[in-house]
Amino acid sequence: MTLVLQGISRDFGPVRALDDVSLAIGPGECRALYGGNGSGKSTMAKIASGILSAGAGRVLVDDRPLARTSPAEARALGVGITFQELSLIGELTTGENLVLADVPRRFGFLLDRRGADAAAHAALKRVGLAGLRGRRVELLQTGEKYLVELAKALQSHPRYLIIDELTSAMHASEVEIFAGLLAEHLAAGGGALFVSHRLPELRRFCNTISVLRNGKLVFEGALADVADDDLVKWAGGGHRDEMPASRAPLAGEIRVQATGLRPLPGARPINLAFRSGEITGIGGLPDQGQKHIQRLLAGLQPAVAGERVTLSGAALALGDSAAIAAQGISFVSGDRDEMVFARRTIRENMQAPFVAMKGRPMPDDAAILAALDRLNTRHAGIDRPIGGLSGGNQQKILVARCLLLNPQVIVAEDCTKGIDVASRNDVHHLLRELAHVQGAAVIVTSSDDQELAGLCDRVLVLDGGQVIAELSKVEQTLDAQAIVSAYMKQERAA
Amino acid sequence: ADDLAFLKNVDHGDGPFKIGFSNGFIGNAWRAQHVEGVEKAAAELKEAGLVSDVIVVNSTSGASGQIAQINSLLAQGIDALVINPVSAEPLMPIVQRAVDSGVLVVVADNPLPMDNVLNVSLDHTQYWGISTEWLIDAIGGKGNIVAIEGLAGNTANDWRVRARDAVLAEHPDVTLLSSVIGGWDQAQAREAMAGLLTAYGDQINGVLIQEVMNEGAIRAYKAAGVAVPPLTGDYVLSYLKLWKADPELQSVAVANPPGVGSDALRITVELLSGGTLDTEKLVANPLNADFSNTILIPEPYVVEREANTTRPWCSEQVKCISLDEAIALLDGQSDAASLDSTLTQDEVRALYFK
Amino acid sequence: MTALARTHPLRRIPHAGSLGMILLLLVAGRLVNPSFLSPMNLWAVLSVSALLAVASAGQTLVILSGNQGIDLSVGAIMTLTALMVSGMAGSSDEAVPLTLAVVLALGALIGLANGIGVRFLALYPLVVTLGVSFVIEGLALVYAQSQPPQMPGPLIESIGIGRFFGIPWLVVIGAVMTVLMTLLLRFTRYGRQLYLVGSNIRAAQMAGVPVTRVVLTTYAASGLLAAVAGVLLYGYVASANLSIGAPYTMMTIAATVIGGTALSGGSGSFIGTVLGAVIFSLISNLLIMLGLGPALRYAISGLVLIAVLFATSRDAA
Amino acid sequence: MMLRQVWSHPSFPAGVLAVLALVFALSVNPGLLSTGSMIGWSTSQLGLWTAVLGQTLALMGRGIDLSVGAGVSLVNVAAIALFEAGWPTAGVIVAMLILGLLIGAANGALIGWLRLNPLLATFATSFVLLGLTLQIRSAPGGSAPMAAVMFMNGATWGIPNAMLVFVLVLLLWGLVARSAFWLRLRATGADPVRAWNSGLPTARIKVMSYVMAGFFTALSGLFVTFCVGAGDPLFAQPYTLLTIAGAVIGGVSLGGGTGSGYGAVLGAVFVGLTSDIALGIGVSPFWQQLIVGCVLLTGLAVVVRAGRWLKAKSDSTVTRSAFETKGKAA
Ligand SMILES: Nc1ncnc2c1ncn2[C@@H]1O[C@H](COP(=O)(O)OP(=O)(O)OP(=O)(O)O)[C@@H](O)[C@H]1O
Ligand SMILES: Nc1ncnc2c1ncn2[C@@H]1O[C@H](COP(=O)(O)OP(=O)(O)OP(=O)(O)O)[C@@H](O)[C@H]1O
Ligand SMILES: [Mg+2]
Ligand SMILES: [Mg+2]
Repeated sequence: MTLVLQGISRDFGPVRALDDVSLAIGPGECRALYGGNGSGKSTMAKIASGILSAGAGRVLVDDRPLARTSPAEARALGVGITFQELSLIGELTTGENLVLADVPRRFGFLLDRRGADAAAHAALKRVGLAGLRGRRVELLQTGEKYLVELAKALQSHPRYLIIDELTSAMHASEVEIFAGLLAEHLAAGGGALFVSHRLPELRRFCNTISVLRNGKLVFEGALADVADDDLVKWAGGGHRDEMPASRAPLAGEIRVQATGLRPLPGARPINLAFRSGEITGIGGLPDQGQKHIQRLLAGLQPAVAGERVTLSGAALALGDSAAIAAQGISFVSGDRDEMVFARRTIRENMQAPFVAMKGRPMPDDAAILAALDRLNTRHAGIDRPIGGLSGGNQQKILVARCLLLNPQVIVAEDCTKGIDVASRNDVHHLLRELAHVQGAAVIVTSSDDQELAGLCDRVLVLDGGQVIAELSKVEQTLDAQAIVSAYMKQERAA
Repeated sequence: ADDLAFLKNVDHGDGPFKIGFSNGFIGNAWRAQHVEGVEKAAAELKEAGLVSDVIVVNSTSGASGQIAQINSLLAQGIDALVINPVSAEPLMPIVQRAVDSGVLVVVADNPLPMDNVLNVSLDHTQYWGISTEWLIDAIGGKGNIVAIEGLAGNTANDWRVRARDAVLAEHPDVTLLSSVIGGWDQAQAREAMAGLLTAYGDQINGVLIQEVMNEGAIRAYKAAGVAVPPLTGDYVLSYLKLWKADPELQSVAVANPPGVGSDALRITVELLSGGTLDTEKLVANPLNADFSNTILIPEPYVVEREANTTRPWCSEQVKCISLDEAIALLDGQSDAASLDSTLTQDEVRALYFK
Repeated sequence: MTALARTHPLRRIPHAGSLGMILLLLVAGRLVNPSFLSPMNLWAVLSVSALLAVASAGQTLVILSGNQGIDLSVGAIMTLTALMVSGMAGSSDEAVPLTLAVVLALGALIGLANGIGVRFLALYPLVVTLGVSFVIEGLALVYAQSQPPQMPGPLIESIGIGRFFGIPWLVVIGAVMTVLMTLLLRFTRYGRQLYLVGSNIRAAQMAGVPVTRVVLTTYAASGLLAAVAGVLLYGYVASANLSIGAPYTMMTIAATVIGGTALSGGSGSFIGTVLGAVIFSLISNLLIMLGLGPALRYAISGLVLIAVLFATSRDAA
Repeated sequence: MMLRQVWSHPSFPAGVLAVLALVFALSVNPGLLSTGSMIGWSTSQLGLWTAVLGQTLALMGRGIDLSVGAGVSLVNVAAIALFEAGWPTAGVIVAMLILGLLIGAANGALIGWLRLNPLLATFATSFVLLGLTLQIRSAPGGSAPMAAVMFMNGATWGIPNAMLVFVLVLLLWGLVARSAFWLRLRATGADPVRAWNSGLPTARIKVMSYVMAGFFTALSGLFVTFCVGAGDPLFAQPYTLLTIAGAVIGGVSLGGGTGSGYGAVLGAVFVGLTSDIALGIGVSPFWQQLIVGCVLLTGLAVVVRAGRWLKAKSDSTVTRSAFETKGKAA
């Protein structure tokens, strides 16, 4: 009784995403699938769940072959999958989403509303969200959505559960719910394939591991047998991020002064200042106002009454992203859907801000290639569409773009989301250089507190739109534990 | 004459009368002139105290829209209804209801195949019949012609095509090489003519074409640098001017007068006011020969460069006039004006009433 | 683009589908009738194609702008313009410059209204432009009533049938438009911003592209170009009525999409649209030559259109 | 709670608009309330009301159907042709429903399986259908059985039979809207990729949506046939744009996934009443089209905006109450 992927190969045009990869998952086994960006993890997960076809090789679910490229068939055979980009349909209610694949019926064609509601209730209860089954998914908060995605995958009682970076956007308490359900699933004799870049999570949940590199299987075995350093090496990077003690930040002048900010509707206004040469992190539980601050600074969100931001003393035209970009503030987000011009070439993506603004000389190919090399970006030519690259490599290109722009302020919203450790290091080095050498003010958020602690010179922890802690590397008050305890304390107090 | 089915609703007292006019579609100069004519006659009749109101509506959504509009007109409590139908048959149930509710119904331009309405129709048999005969004569009784029709699926077009085919059947020496649709659209017609020119080249001895599209067809010839063969023409001033300016152009124009609308309105008023229709003037319904309930308004003018009154179609009502006379008739009007003929109230009385 | 061609010399022949289709139609036409390939017919087809291509220029911009961009008011604007040129310029050439200025400005204004509906009211482009086209049709009727169409003057006349060194003026204008549009799309800031906005409007905004300006400019340009097409249409037929532009709405969309511009925006070129227009005109020309009756002609043109769509523009999986 | 469900429903603005238009039409023309007028109105609109349901099905799956008008006309002339060939009424009805399903299947296959763009694919099929229609009948004419036409143009207990028939259509629609398929279609229309990833056979669902749209097209064609009693190859041409305008005014999203058939019908009712508004104002016939155009444009803009505003308002109530309950629980 196993899920077997046998000799899987898959090409995307000239790119060989997977090359003769085999793996198997037995009952009670949680297998980690690990590898660098573009190593083929997502492709493997999608082939196992019938979303992509395999060029060669076959998928056997308990000895029964997955004959067609069909998620429905994979589901029927007992494979469930959670997608990092979610498979939930925003316009439908949570309950409707849960019963979608297998609608309870009356007379064969009518929707059995009561049956559907009961099924949704049962499934959502497992993730503690039964009360939300009448709400449209687009109104849920991010973490809730991922839990619903999990409930949806579990709803068909799959014997094999494939989890592609589900936890990366979850808050700690939500990860606990996931952990409970995963344990239950494994205890009941199910198997799981767990894709993540986060080593601690891999170690916590998995017992076996398969490591991919450039589409080839480079290691397979018990997780206990490998050291983190080996994993990181396989994943493509040279060394693990040892968080080099960054130089003391240039005691820069205040570059961005924001007054009267209301990060959450109805919250008390706050004032913030960001210095040049400093990397400031904004941490806290999800949705505590981080997004508002960053998007306001980038001009992507209209200002609430009373909000005012100055850049080196000059007032910013809030709400006007073009004007703000022209004033020297660059925005980069980890949400590639809203950052990448998928159909256009890498060159056009790199040049986009220069096309957008007058008065900046357009970078030539040499400059573009140099910037890409700085980040070790893998690509097959800068006049190929960017959409063909793996998520991580797309992300690096977006960051490399900032290098060309040499902005006064960089607003980075979870910009290393889902990229491998080595790439993450590249990005970190680059951000440090932009801040500490070129003197930019860098304002970052991350879903990973570890990262914030390592990267930033200073971290502001938000809760309910208020700054509840300010941690500083210079004052040695900054580490991941400090960030977590700052907002957890707050939560417990509530 | 009182047993005529379409006259059973003429009695609406002494008036003044309230009349609804439902015009099918308003998308070209002919229809505009048609509706303007009605409005002008209405104003005159109002002045004379014969009618209290004439509500004029156009359908912006074809026959289905027209049905709804007639329904609304009926709800306003009208004495009589004048219709220029988008297409005949689909309107029959609503017209039947109008008749049943005591409204006098007169149908202008295109007829309805019903016995309880009075049709005041233009004679499309004449329109393309005369045109075809002229063309056959112009090419010397034998040769090849091509035709560009109006809108496929339209009642008047179908009627005209039947008239053409009837004439052609009598002239076996004339071959219709091809008949394509031009949709009463200048651009489509020019494109069609260009295609026909390529396909048949100098085999084409004559071009049979309905109104609106003629200038497009001529432009296809000009663009190709080929001499225009005999070609049936339009009866709007712009075409007549163009014809006049080109002495080489052999053409004819059979006028299809937009004034039929005001004639129909006047006949309606005359009926309501107690006039006795001269049943001698009625002809068989063009769509159903069993009913004799149609006044055929003859095509008033046939225009040739030089008036030729020896033509078989010339009569007192179908006047054969010269190009100069035709242009004079339209003197002072816009280029889009059609050669028209409208009757005064007295003329209506004299022509169609006892 | 050139670098792309260098990497894949054979697989990357631009517009291979459209060019193949054109070749196929030319061969088919030759089989139907030897004079299909005569200069006379080719110029006639090219004139029609040029007219359609100019009409599709604005449509191409709007569809490139993505975000469900589509302009259903093209036909109505063409009608209104043709009527206005006919009514205002009259039969002399003196008033032509002023008339052109007025109709082009009006076209741009109508387009701007579309753009405002799309950008500021955040309505679906299909809805806005459909609604606006209803209004424009009404305006055209009112206008035609107050200012009936007149015969064109010599200048307009020669646009329709005149030649320039043996080449029909319409074709010359079409060619100039092709060059201008290609320069606009490839080399101007606006053109490059347009592709970014069409590819991903949020990403464009984040990169600092003045999205609102791009969208408004695009719809206004579409209105303006539709007005240009209306002038040419009037020149083509020398008279105007209230439904003269109507068929062009769908034809411009078809030409644009057959030409390889994705309806989802962000990729495509004006050359493609021109080829699409040529395909469309060739089909129509071929069907006229076959001498089919209306019924068969409609049925076959529908089937051929399906085949062309299948060959040139299937949606990605 | 219940009240919010009413005003935040996507069809609510269309309902308001339809009622306003109706009140206006009746106030300027009270005669419209008579049974006779109701018969005239309902028989003239029945085909459109039914066709808009087909358009709704197509739009719901993120498609569109530009062949509605041609399809209804084809069914109309084909039905008349069969009547003239001596077919019994029941036989004609069955044959026409099958014809409608075939038309829908053709559209569906092109869009769902061959993945042609819906806008252009249905534009192309509309030509094919028009060609077939003209082949069957080149001009208006023919007649449907008198009994059926009389029935459709009659009334029962003062209520037009056409309206009663439409109630049956709405009941049928009720089955569609309560079906498992409808939920799957909404999902497919709202987000085809995620729907497929969720295990839905999205291509088949799209095909089915057009097949069902074809069924409503056929019903519409039959109603037209029985209401007007004749065949007309061009009768339903305006339906194509009118159904799109009606559905959008009725709150059906062009982006697929949201909206309801009832809303679409209300939208179509409004669209059908616009000409009465022009008539009611009593303007010159040359201004009528402009007025109708402005009313339609305003209707489209106002309804879509209002619908979105109401939805946002309702959503903020939902999320706010979520915050509140969370706060209480803590
Ligand atoms: N739809 C696609 N089209 C073209 N290329 C693709 C596609 N999907 C994946 N690839 C390519 O396949 C390779 C493997 O991609 P995959 O998404 O499986 O990587 P991954 O291991 O998930 O990487 P990451 O950690 O960045 O998500 C990459 O080189 C990517 O460019
Ligand atoms: N339109 C597209 N064309 C080509 N490739 C694509 C396209 N969309 C996605 N891909 C590829 O599909 C794969 C999955 O993309 P995605 O960004 O979701 O990565 P992921 O593996 O799920 O996430 P992460 O990068 O966080 O690990 C990537 O390799 C990406 O390059
Ligand atoms: Mg991945
Ligand atoms: Mg990825």
